[in-house]
Amino acid sequence: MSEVVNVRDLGSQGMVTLRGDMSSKAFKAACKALSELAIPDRNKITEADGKGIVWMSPDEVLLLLPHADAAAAVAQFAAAMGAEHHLAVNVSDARALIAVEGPFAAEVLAKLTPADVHPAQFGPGDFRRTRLGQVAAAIWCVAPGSYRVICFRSVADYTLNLLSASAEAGPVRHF
Amino acid sequence: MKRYSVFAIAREAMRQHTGWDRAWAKATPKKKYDAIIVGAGGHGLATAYYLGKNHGIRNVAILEKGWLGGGNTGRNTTIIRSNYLQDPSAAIYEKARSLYETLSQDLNYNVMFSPRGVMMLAQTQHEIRGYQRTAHANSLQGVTTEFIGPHKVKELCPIINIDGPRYPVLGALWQSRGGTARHDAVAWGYARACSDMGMDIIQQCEVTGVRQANGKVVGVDTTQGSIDCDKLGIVVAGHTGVLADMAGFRLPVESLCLQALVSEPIKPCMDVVVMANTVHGYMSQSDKGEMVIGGGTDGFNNYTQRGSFHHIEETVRALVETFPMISRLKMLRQWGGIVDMTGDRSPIISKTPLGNCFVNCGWGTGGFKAIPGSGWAMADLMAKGEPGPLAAEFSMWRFREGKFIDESVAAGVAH
Amino acid sequence: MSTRLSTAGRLIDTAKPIKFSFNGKTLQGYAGDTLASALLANDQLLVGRSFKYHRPRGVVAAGAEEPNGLVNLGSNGTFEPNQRITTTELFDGLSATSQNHWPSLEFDVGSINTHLARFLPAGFYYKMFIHPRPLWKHVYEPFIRQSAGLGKAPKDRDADTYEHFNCTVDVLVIGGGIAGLAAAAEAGRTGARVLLIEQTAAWGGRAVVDQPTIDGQTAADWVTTTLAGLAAMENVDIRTRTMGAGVYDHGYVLAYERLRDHAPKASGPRHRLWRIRARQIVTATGAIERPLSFAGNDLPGVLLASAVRDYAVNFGVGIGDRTVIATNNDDAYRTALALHDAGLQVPVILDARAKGGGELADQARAKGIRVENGKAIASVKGGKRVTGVSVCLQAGQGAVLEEISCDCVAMSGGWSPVVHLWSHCGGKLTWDEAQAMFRPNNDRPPTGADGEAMVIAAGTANGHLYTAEAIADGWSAGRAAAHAAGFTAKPEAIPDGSDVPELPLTPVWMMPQGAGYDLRSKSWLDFQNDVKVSDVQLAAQEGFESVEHAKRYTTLGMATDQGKLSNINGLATLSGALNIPIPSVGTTTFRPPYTPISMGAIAGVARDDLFQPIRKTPISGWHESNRADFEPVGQWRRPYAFVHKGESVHDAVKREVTNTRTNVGLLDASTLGKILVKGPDAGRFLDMLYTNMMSNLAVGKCRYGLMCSENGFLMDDGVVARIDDDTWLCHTTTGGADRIHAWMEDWLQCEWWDWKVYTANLTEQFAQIAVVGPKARQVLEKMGGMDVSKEALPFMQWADGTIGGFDARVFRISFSGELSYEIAVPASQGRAFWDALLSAGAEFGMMPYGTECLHVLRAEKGFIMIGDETDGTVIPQDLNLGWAISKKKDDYLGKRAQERSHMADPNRWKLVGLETLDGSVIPDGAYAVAEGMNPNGQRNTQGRVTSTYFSPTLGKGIAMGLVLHGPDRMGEVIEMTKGDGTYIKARIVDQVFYDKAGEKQDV
Amino acid sequence: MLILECPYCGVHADETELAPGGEAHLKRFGPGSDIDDFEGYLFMRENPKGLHFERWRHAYGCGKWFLAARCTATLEVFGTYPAQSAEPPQSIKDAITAKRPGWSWRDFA
Repeated sequence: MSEVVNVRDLGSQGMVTLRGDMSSKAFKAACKALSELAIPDRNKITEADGKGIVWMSPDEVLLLLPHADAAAAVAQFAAAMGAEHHLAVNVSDARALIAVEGPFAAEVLAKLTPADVHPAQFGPGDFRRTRLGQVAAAIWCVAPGSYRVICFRSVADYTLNLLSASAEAGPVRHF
Repeated sequence: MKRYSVFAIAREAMRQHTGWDRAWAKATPKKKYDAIIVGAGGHGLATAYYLGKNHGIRNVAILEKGWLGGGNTGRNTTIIRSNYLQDPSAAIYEKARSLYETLSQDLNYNVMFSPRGVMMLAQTQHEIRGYQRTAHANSLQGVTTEFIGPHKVKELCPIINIDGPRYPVLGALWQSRGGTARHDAVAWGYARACSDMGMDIIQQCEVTGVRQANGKVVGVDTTQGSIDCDKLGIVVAGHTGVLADMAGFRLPVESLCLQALVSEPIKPCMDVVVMANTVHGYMSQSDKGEMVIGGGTDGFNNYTQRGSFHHIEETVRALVETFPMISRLKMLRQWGGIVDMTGDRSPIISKTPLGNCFVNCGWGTGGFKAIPGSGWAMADLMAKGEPGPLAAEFSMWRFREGKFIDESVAAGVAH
Repeated sequence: MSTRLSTAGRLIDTAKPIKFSFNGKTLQGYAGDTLASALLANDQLLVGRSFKYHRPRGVVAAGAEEPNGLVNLGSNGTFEPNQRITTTELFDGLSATSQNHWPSLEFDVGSINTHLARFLPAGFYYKMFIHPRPLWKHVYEPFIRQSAGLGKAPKDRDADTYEHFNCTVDVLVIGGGIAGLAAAAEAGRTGARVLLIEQTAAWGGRAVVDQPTIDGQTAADWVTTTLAGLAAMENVDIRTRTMGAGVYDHGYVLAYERLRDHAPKASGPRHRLWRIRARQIVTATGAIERPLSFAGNDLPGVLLASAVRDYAVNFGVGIGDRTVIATNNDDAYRTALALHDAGLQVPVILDARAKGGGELADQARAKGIRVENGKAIASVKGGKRVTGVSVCLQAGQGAVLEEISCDCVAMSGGWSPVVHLWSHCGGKLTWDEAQAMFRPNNDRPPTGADGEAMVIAAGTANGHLYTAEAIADGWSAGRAAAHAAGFTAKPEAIPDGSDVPELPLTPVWMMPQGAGYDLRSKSWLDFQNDVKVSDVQLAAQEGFESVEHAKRYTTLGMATDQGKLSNINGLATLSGALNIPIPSVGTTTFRPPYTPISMGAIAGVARDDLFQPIRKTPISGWHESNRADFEPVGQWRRPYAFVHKGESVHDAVKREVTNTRTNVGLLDASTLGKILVKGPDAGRFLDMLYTNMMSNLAVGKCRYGLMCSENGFLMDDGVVARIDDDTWLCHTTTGGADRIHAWMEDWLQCEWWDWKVYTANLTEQFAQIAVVGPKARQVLEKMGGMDVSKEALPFMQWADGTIGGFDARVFRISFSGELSYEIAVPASQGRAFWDALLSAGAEFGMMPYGTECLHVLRAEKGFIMIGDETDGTVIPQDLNLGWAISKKKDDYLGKRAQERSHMADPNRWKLVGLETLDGSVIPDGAYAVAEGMNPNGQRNTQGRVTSTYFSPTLGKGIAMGLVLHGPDRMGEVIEMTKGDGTYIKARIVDQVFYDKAGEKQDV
Repeated sequence: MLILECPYCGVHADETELAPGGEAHLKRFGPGSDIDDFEGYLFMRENPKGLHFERWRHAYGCGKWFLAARCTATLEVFGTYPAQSAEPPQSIKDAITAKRPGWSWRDFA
């Protein structure tokens, strides 16, 4: 079968949860300083050279960066925010990052999430927190046919197996 | 009224069944009744029946906005058990179960009570302890149950998968005299008996208002006119909130949609009722051969009798895991009913802020199994004006005192 | 006889013969056959037995409405009962057996019931089997169950797989007939996302059988052209073998795609359950022909007129050589013409209408077919198949005018639109007097989230039986749906269909009109459940007047076809018996699914290992490879004990306890909840959350805390550590982590939203390992790193540092009473740290221990466990935890509730220790009995055990329990239930059994 | 199967991505409060057959709590709004009035 969707664990990935008043100068500046990136609109992700910022909720972004840099980033953000109310924590080890890639990758996700991931609706840069099967997950589109999934580490095996089973079952040919 | 028997059938067969009269008489409202029961479901009809049978109060009308037995009585999974943890629950459910034992004879109507046995699976250490606790409690409550091991479970229910990879069956709480009954027959049997006592069952008669004078109920307004009464019993399950509103008081009750489904009929393969609370599913096989499956309740207020499909999905998923053989059976029909849930998920059989107005509600997912006991206790309350021992603990005011009757503590959930 | 005609069928490929077997007999069909058409081609008319009387049953329909043709299909892992043969596509090696008979289909002992029929009227079982009582359970019921039930129960695990698919579309069109195709094409043109699904394997519905002209082409050609057009549209997806199963609220639709039922050898899932969110739904689900109610209408060889036509045209199968046609409308004449063209005889068309048919009737006469107006079937002759009919006047009582021999009867009582999907979610119906049918009331459609219409019925499903109307209706439905979903396009020409004009039908609910009881009691309404006209009339006579009552009393429409053929005839019969108009009788509720769908498909991939998520700690791998005996805790699997070779689980627990008390033990505590709470108002927030004071906890220190619900009940506990000035780390129970985090967010977002507090659930960020036992410090010192001495890190304090090179946060807390360090390291290093501890600990006899050892250790020490000492009805005061309830605070969650009379009641049971006089272990769940009975005749109680274990340390049974006035009754002996009706004596003692002074944990 | 729009992230969330949280706009009564008030706060519910205001959490999403105005008899949704609202915003009230003139719910109308 030529059509194959590849599901793999991308291994260690630095992730830092940043909470605060996202409209504040300090917050924006701190994010910029850490990632060279602007805070994305809601349900979006901005990525560039190995770093990324994800809009998680009105008062929370997730910073993506090399695993080794996470701890330092936490300290740097805290310093930058000073007295301003905020929260910065390293959650790199609390989560797993999975790649879903191939011609019908979107359909593999659609077998498991109620979110509308039709390529016409969910394209590069689009991000969605949702449900895959019975677990919480965050998904985004890197490029057509290439998606990323973040889930909690404790259910990484379940999520991998679930995605793999859905991939092995083949395309639906709906999208 | 003609008695039902095999001889009556034979006699009628010879004359083309022209001799059967109405199961219950057609009735139009009288000006006044000693007691009016709102709601001709199982609980309402049973209340009327025991008002007549136990207390000699027969000038009674049962008002039904739709058709008798057309609510939850006709849309449940017909499970009968009394293996409850708390004393008040065990008392009323065991009263009901024991009345079911002879109900066909009492009503001269075969309600097909089938004491095939009910088992509640223990699939975690916590559930084992919970059900053992229930077994100990039952032994003091006069409820015959025992905690059995996985092999006895398999022996009683061969189609069960006792060593599933996720939740192996570690044991079960077994009530051998629990079982099922034909739900419609319960309503029809009570209705026939009530009618036989001269009570009026008035269908298609919706209550639109509750009339009161100096703190006491004096009658109701209905779509068939105003009717006076000395006493009023509100027994309308999911619609209790609506009636209470008319009567001018509030109840700690919320209405949710509970779902169920049946498979296509197959030859007998399961002779017990199995409830698996860890994975949330329960199943039995009807006399028709359908696998009768209970689903979950929506978490939001709903009066549509249409539940959300994901509950069906979760239940079927759990049961395919517990009974792998059902995977190739087909779901024939799914439906929903509106159940009324209280703050502690236990019922209310109580006086109300309105004099001579009594309420029986909050049975949640456990209504059918309680029908005879509930009717017995409610009739007692309405006749005497004060709750008897069966109803005493089920007051609508218990919540404000924190005096809960919480069954969820026994690892089990009520069904 | 029933045989394959020389005129090949539309759908079959005679070049591709297919072998299959029925009741062990090997037969041949062709590619494109259904199992039904293939059996009929082999003269296998008799296909099953009815539910109640075990009457011989033959195929009556050609589609999803078939009530009789149900078989056991396949074997072992692919066995499936109740497969409908009219919707089962033939495949090579198909093996089927008929159902509900013993010993054989031809000779069935159960058919004795048919001779007892007069003793088994509707509801007979409610009236008999009442006495004597025991016989019901042991004799009558088993007999009834055995004789009911149709197909065999599967035995084996399902060998196939299933999957789900979610999608969102603008317009979902259900039904691939000409109306559905027109709807999809028109909606597609607007650019809307369109999904068109058809339950069968072929497009075109009935039009391609009767071949009217559409846009100047034959219907078949129009369908081909239209499909090509749809296939070319990027925004349109079309699928056969996909049934619209149910319509739910807010545009949610279930569709059931049968991927491999027709090709079992192919790979991939067998069924796919589609969960569709549609902005608009078009139900173009067609119509179903109604049977006529005449005596013997249930005999094999009596079929719907349209079915007879389908088998002839689609499959080249003639059901009989001589077919008598009985009708009340013009459409059935098409069957006569089709049979005549196929070279089969039609001795007579019995048209119940006094004036008879129109143009089609003339065509029939022109071909020399005898047409009798105002005539009816008095009764059908035959046993296991039709041998003839006796003819009478429709207007009369059935006096026989003549007998006509035939081997097939084609009946048509008119058509009923398929309104199921329209009705599932609240769409209302209206009675169409002229066409004698319920059709959708377009003024009362199902409404969606916005309160606007979300379903549009189209074509024959909307009551438009003429081609021209149906296709135009489909076209405008597609256009309207797209528009409602926000899409429009310049209109193009409406497809133009042409029809032969027809005369109106005359409703015929009983044939003949004045049929007596003997005929009525042989006129079937529900073929599968054996419900006859006389049964419904009896129900009415006995007062079962609502359609729901009549249905339930007679079981009409409760068979596997859910009344697709019987419902309308049934309620017409009821309305006749009650002498009220049909619309006032009303219909029963339509419930999903349209036709039954497999449980496997509903479960989807969630089976075996994928049934539910299993949460794993970073150390789970080690547990699995080291003989851990697991127990499920929520979605986690925690080691209950590590069982060495030759040990029982009980031995293992004893060893683990003793070793931890004497040497050192190791516990994977990673599942414990770890929630970070930070902000200027964090202290104030925690003071509301916990019964204790947390705001005054010093940085670097730990404090045990309790959380109550607003009802006052104890719901979680754990150690809180003050990290810095505005940051606290709250430990929760394993089960509590997510619940408590959500609980915190609830209060922060919905009640105290002006408080400056952020929370983060860090449970999975860390692996947390407890090093427990007298030699714990030695192990850590050997590993080297931070100072873990009593001076540097006293009891109930924490510190950051490194241990053996690992970044670690160390808590000096103890749930065992021993010297204990709970060490958190980043999850990614958890396994390495665990291994390092094990090797460092080897010389000190370090052994890992499981949850049961943990329980015993804490019980020996008298520590409570949420879920054991608490059950949702216990308040901290019950557990003598008053010391953990701050007196300084004027509020915390649960405080008001605890002021209520029952909560403050001095007679609440309170926690104490319990030990049996003989050292044995009190059984789990035991109650303490008190004197006398309560008013309900239940034995009074005065307490219960909450935790009970064998203590290896003390060499005897120990327990904790809640006892009436317990703390004031030290030394008193009470009786506990053993569960077998006897009692065991237990003494009330201090709940702390080990190291009462608490010295060991503080060294 | 409900769909509700999360007012925070704008996602039209499927019911299975949401967690229901019961009746909205409850006033908390703490220590010393009148027993009737406390009982009302914890147990007494409007439970109307018709317009209702309720709490939902976008659990499989941004994690925020929000409020919804929904009809329990038809499941029609009139609108959703942030949990940090003492009462429904005027826009929601107007939307309800348009569909259910003369509506009232507790003190709102």
